Amino acid sequence: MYRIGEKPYPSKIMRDKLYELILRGERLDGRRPYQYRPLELKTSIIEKTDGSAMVNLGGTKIVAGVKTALGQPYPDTPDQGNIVVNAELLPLASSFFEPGPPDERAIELARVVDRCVRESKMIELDKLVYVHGRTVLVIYIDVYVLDYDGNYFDPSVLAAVAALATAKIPLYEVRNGDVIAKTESRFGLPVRKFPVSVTVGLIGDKILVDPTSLEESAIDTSIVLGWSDDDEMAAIQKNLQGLIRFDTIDEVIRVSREKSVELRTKLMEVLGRVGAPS
Amino acid sequence: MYRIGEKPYPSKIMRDKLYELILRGERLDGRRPYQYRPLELKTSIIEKTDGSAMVNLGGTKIVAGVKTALGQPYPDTPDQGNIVVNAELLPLASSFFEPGPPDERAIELARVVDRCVRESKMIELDKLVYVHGRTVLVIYIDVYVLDYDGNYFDPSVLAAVAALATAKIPLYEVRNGDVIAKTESRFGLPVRKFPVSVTVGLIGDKILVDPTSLEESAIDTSIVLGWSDDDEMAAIQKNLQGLIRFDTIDEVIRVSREKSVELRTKLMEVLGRVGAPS
Amino acid sequence: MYRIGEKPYPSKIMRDKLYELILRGERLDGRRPYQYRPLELKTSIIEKTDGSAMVNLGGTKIVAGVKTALGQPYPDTPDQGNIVVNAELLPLASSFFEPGPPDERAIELARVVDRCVRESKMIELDKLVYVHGRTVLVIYIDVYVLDYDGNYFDPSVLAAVAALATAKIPLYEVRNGDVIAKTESRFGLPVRKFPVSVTVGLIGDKILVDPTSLEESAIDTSIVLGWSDDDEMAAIQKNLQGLIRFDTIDEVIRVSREKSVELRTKLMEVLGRVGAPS
Amino acid sequence: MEKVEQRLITEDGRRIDGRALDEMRPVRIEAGVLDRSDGSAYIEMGKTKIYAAVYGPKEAHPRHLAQPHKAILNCRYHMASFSVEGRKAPGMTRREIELSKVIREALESIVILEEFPRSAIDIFIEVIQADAGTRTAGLTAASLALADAGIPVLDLCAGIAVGKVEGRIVLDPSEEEDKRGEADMPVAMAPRLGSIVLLQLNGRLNSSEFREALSLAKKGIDVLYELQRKALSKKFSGLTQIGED
Amino acid sequence: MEKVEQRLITEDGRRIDGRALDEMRPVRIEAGVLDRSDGSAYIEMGKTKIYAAVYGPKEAHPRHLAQPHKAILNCRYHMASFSVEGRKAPGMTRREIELSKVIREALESIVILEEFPRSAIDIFIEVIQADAGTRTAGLTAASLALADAGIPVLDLCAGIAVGKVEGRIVLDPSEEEDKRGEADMPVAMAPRLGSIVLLQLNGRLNSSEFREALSLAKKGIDVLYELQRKALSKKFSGLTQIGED
Amino acid sequence: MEKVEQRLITEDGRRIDGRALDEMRPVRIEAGVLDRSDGSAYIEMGKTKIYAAVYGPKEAHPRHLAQPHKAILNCRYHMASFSVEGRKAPGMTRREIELSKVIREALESIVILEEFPRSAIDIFIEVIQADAGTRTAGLTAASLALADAGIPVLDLCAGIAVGKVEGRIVLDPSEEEDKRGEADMPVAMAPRLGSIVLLQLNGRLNSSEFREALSLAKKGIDVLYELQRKALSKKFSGLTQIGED
Repeated sequence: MYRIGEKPYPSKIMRDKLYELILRGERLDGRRPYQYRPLELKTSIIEKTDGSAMVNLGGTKIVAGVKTALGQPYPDTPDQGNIVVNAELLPLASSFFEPGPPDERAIELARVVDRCVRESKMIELDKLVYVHGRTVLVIYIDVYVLDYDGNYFDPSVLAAVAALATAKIPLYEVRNGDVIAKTESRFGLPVRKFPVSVTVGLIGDKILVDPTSLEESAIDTSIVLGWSDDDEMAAIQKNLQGLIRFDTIDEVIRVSREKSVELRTKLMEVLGRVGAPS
Repeated sequence: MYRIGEKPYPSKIMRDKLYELILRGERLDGRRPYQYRPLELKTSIIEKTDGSAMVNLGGTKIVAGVKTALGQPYPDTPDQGNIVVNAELLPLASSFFEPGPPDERAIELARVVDRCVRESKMIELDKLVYVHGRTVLVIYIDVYVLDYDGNYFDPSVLAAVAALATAKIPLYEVRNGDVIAKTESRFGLPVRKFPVSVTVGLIGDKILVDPTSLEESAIDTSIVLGWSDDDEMAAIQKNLQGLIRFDTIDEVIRVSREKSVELRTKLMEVLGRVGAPS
Repeated sequence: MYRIGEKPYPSKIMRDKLYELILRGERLDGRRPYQYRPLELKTSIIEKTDGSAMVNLGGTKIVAGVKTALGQPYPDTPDQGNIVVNAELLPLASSFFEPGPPDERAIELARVVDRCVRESKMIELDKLVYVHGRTVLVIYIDVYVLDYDGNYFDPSVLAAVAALATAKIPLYEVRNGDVIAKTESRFGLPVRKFPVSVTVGLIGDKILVDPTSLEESAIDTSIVLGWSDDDEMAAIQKNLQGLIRFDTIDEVIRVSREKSVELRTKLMEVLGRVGAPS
Repeated sequence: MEKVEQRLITEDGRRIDGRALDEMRPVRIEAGVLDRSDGSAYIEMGKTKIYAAVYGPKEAHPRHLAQPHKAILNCRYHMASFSVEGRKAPGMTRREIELSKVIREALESIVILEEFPRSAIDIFIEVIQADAGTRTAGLTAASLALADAGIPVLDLCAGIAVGKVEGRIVLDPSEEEDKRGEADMPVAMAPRLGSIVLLQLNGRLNSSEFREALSLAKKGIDVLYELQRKALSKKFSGLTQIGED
Repeated sequence: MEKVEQRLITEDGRRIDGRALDEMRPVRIEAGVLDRSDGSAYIEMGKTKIYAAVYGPKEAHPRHLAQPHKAILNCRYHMASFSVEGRKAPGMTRREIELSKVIREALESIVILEEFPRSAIDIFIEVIQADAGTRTAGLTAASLALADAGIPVLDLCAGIAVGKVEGRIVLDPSEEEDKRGEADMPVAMAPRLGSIVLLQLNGRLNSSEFREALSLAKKGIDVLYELQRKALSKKFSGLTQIGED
Repeated sequence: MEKVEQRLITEDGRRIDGRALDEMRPVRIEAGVLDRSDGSAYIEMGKTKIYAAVYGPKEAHPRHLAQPHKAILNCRYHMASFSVEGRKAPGMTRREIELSKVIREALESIVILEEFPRSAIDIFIEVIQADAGTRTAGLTAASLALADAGIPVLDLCAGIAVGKVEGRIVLDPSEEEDKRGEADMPVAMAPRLGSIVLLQLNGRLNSSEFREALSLAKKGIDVLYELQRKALSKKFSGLTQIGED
C-alpha cells in the first residue's frame, strides 16, 4: 500500500555473483565484507539550526538538523523533554524516491533513528524539564537523504547523533512560572551516550556490512543494529523481505558490535571527544 | 468523485428473477420478503471501551465501541453533551471496500447512525453538562464493518445503540470549576429511547427487508428508516440510485414500522430490559 | 507536479494569426490590443458576508466575499490585523479546472490578490488592533472563479477590493481586556488605497491586455501588474512560461499604468467614490 | 442565546417571515447562466443562491472507472466559505460529501446513462449563499442544468424541504425554522414518473405527519417543476427567435 | 502517576498476572472466521484481539504496480479507534505504517510470490483490542489467513514478543510490563525453515540477554505454530466431514 | 521587537553587512555535486544554501500526462524544516507551491522541450538554508543542473533579487533588508536571449525605480551567468583531463 519506488527484482545472477565474491572475501566495489565505505562527517554546517551535521558514506549523503523549542510534555512522561524525529527521502537523492509526504521507508528510517537516540538514553531527557508536566524542551531532529547509494540508516544515525552532540541551546530560567530563554549564552544538551547503528546484509550463510544500493538488490535480507555503547544494543530492525537463518545470528551480533566500536571511535574523533562523556 | 468500489451493473436477469420470487413471496436465500436474517448481538466484548457490541446479521458483522471523555460543547449547544460518530468500511470486510480515509458510503453510514441516535433523543444530552458552556461529556461512537453481506445500516445502528445502552462512565464531580472523574464507581448513560433502523429494498411495486449484497445489486433502490420508538421515525435515508414509486411508500412505512418493533424487542431482550426504560 | 488541467499546446497557426492581427491593431474578438472586455461590477450580493462583490469581465465571472472575526495577530506583526486570502478555481467554471484542494494556479491567484491588497497598504491594518499582540481583526477574503474565459487575475483583484471597500464590520470595544462586538452599528474598514491589477499578454515584440482563454493559449507569455495608485506598483507576477523580451518592458509598464487608471476610475464609480478616499 | 424565543408560528397560522404554512419562499430559476459549461442553471429560494453546471458526456477519466454499458455520473455539492454564518473552512465537509452522494443518486435515477457508454457526466453545484433548503434547491438547479446541456432524461426532477415546526407541517422551512423546528425532511421527485428520487429525514415524525409532509412537498415540487420548464423554454426560445430578449 | 509502583516480578519469579517468566498468555486461534475474504483468521492473546483477512491473488491495481514475474503483497496493519486506552484518532499513524511494512516484509519471505505473476495479494490486519504483542499476534493471524486462502507458502510463520523486565527475560510481556520494562523484542519465525522473518528491538539488551530472549521467543513460537496447524486442520476437516461441528 | 531599529543603510551608502548598494553577497556555484541524479548543482549566496538535481528525460508518468509533441517539466522547490528561523512544518506550504510554479515556468522558457516528446524532466530544488533570495538562487542552480544533465537549452538562466531599502535600490537584499525594506523584486534572465524568464514584485516601486531595479538585477545576473559557465567548464574539463583535481 505504501510501497513507492520499490526496487527492481533482484537478479539471481547478481545474487550468485555477490555470494561467490563474499565467499572469497571480496565485494563488487573492492571492499572486504566487513568493511565500511569511506566516511566523512562535518558538523555545524547550517547556521540557523541549534545543531547540524552532514555525513557522506560512500555515495550516500545525509544532512541532519536539530532545532529546539519549549513545549508541553507528553501526558505519560510529564518529567521528560520530548524528541521528535522526522526523516525524508528527498526525490533528488534517487529515482527510487518520490515527492510527497514521507512514505513507509522514510517513516521507518525516522523511527529507527528515534529508537537509537531514545532507547540508548543518549540525552538525559529528565534534565530538560522546566515546569513539571507543563513546560519542557522539545528537540526536533530532521534528517534528509540528499544522495542515496544504499544504507541510509547508519549515516542518518551518525548525522542525528552528531547534530545532537554539538547542539547549543539557550539557558532557560523559570520566573513566576514563566520560562524565559537567556539567549546570550548557549549550552550543550545533556548527552551521555553515543549510539551508532550498523547495517548488516545477509546472503545465504554469509554476511556483509554497509551494503550499496546495488548490493541491497542482490542480498537476501538485511538488519540494522543500534548499539548504545560497546556492550549494549538499543534498537534492532530487520528491514527488507527475506529470511535470517538462525545460524547467522551470532555472527551478525559479533560483527555489528565490532563495527559499532569503529564507527563510534570515528564519531568521537570528529566531535573532539575521547572515550566516554563526563 | 467519491465512488470507490462501486457495485457491478445489476444484471437485468438477476433483477427479473428476484422480482418473480418476491411475487411468490420468496427470496434467493429462502427467506420471505419481510423476514430478517438471523441476528446475533453481544455486548461488552472490548474491555478497553466504555461500552461495546458485536452484531452478526446473516453474513454481515459489525463491531461498535463507545469511549467518553470530557470536552468543550459546540458553540450552538452549550447546554448539551456531544456525540461524535465515525464509521469505517474495513477493507477486510469486502472487496467493495478499500483502505484509506472513509469514503462517501462510510460517511453516509456514520451520519445515518448519528441521526438515529441524536434525533431520536436516545441520550439525554442535557444531563451530560458539567460546566455550562465549558465542560461536557463527549461520546465517541466508532463503528467498524468487519464482514459485509449487504445492509450495514441496521446492524450498525443496533451495535451503536447496544454499546451506548451498556456503556459505563465515571461519576464526574465539579470542584472549584474543575471536573474530576471518580473512577471507582461507574454509571450508565441517561438513555431514554432505543432507536432501530430498518432497511427496505424496492423492486418495482414490491418491497423486501434486510437485502443481502447480492440483492442490493438486483433491487431498484433502497431506503433506511430509523424508528425512535414504535410510533415515530427519527431518520430516513434513501440511499441507492433509483426511483421510489409513490404507490409503494405506504407499504414501506407500514412494514418498516412492524420490523422496527421486532428488532427493538430483540435488542431489549439482549440488554435485559423489558419495555420502556425508566 | 501540481499541474492539473494544463492548457493544450498553443498552435503555432493560432499564434501567427493573433500576431498578424495585433500588428494591424486588431484582435480575434474585435477588440483593440489595449482594450478590456466589458466590465460589470456589483457589490453587496451575499447578505451573509461582511462585504461581497461579483465581477463579470467578458466571459469571466468572479465572486468574492469578505468575512471578519477576532483572532490572534501573527507573532511578527503584533500591531496589525491579519488578511487571509483564499482562491478557488471552481470546476464548474472551466474544463481546465478540477475538483479538489486549490492547485498551484489557485494558490498563485490567491497570493497575487493578497499581495495587491497587502503591499498596496490598501487597509490600515494597524487600526485593526484591539489588544496589542493578542486580539486583532482577521479579514478573510474568499475568491471563487465561477466562469472562466481567460484573465482571472484582474477581475479577482477588482472583486476582492470592492468587497473590502464596501465591507461593514461591528464596532469592537475593549472592556477589562475582553473585546466585545457592538453589532447594532456597523462601520467600514479603514481603506486608503484602491489597488487594481492589469494583465498584459506578450507576443513577440507586441503586447495586448486582458487576454481571453483562447488568446492565453496563443500568446508567448503574460505578466500581471498590480498598481496601488496611479504612480506606484505593489505587485508583479510573470505567470506563464515564455520569454519577456527586454525591449517590451517599457511598453508593458506604460500600458498597464494607463489601464490601471481606467479600471480604478470604473471601480470608484461603482463604489460611489470620487478620487482619493478621505 | 435569547432568553425568551419568539414563537415561530403565530396564532393565525403565519410564520415569522409572514408566509402561510404551505407557502414557499420567492423563487427565481434560470437556465444557461454560465458560458463555459455544457449546461448550467441558477436558483434563488429566499436568500439561498446556487449555481449548477454540467460537463459532458465526455471521456471517463481515469479510464478504469469507465463502464462498458453506461455513463458514470459524478456530482459535487460544494459551499463557498462565505455562504454560511461564520466561515466554513475550505475543503469538503462530511456533510457536503454525504449530500453529493444523495444528489448524485437522485440524478442517476433520471438520466438515461445507457445512451453514453464509457463516458462521464460531471455535475457541479456551488452554493454561494446557504439559507436552508440548499440540497433540494441544488438538485433542482442541477436537473435543469442537465436539461440545458441536452442530456436525455426520463423526466426533470425538483426538490424542496418540508418541516415540522411547533407541531405543524410547513413547506420550505427557513433557516430559523430548520434550526428550532422538530423535523426537516428534504424530498425530491420526478413528477411525471410518479416517483421520489431523494428522501431524507432529520428529526421526528409519526406516520401520519410523514404522509402530510410528503403531500405538501409534492405541492411545492409541482410549482418548481413548472418554473424549470419555463426557464428551459425561455432559454431555448431565446436562442431560436432572433430579436427576442 | 502512582508514587510507589508495584514490582513487576515477585521474589519467587511470578509476574503481576501470575504467569511464570516463560509463560505466555491464554491464546485462542481460529481460521476461516470471515465469509467475504478468500482467507481469514482470528487471534486472542490475553486481551489482544485481532482479525486478519486475505484477498487474492487478484489482478494488481493500479496496473503499473504489477510485477511481470511475481505477485505483489500488500499489507495493512490497522487499529480500531477504541482498541487502545484513550481513543486513537482515525487514520493511519506512523507506527501503524511502520508495522504494516515489517509485517509485509515478514510475509513476503514465506509466500511463494512467483506462482502468481502480475497479481496482487492483499492482507488486512484489524486490531480490535490492543493489549501488547499486537504486531506479532497480527502476523500470526495473517499467516494463518494466507494458509486458509490456499495461498502456497514455504512455511507458516508465527511471532511473539519477549521482554526484559526488572533485569529478567520474560515471554509475551503484558502491556504493563512493556511500558515499565527495559526492553521489548518482537520476533517472528518460520520454524521449519530455521529462520527469523521479523525482528525488532526497543530498549536495551546485551549480547547474552539477546541470545536468551531469542531462545525464549523460539519456545513460544513453537507453541503458536502448533496452534496454527490445529486451527487449519479443524477448519479443513470441518469442511470435508459432513455432520461435524 | 527592538524599540529603536538600526538604520539599514549608512550615510556613506554602506549596508548593514558592509556591502555597497550594488554588491552581491559571496557566491559559490558548483556543478555535478550529487551522484545519483542525471545532473546537479549546488549554490551558496551568503548563508543561503541550495542543492538542485535533474532526473530525465524519462518516461512521463502517469501516462496520461505525457504530451505527444514535447517533454513535460516538473519542478519542486522545497525547504528543509530546519532551513529557516523557527521550524517549518514538513509538507509543502502555499509559498513553496507558488515558487515551484514560477521557477518551472521560467525553466520551461529555456529548455528545448520539443526534443523529447512523451517524456518528463524532473527538477528538484532543496533549500537546506534560507537567508533571502532562495527562489532566484534555486533557479540559478536548477539551470546549471539542467546543463550538467546535458539537456539542450536555448540559454542558461540566472536570477537574483533586487530590493528597495530606505528609499534606495539595492542588489541581492539580505534577510534583514527583505523584512524591513519597502520592496523585494526577484528577477531571472536568459542573458543571451535578451529576455526575462522570471519577474515578481512584493512591495512598492514607481516606474523609474522599477527600471533602475531591473538594470541592477541585470548587472548581478551577468556575474552569476559567468559563474555558471565557469562551474560547467570546471566540471567537464575535470571529467576529460586525467589527473586534474
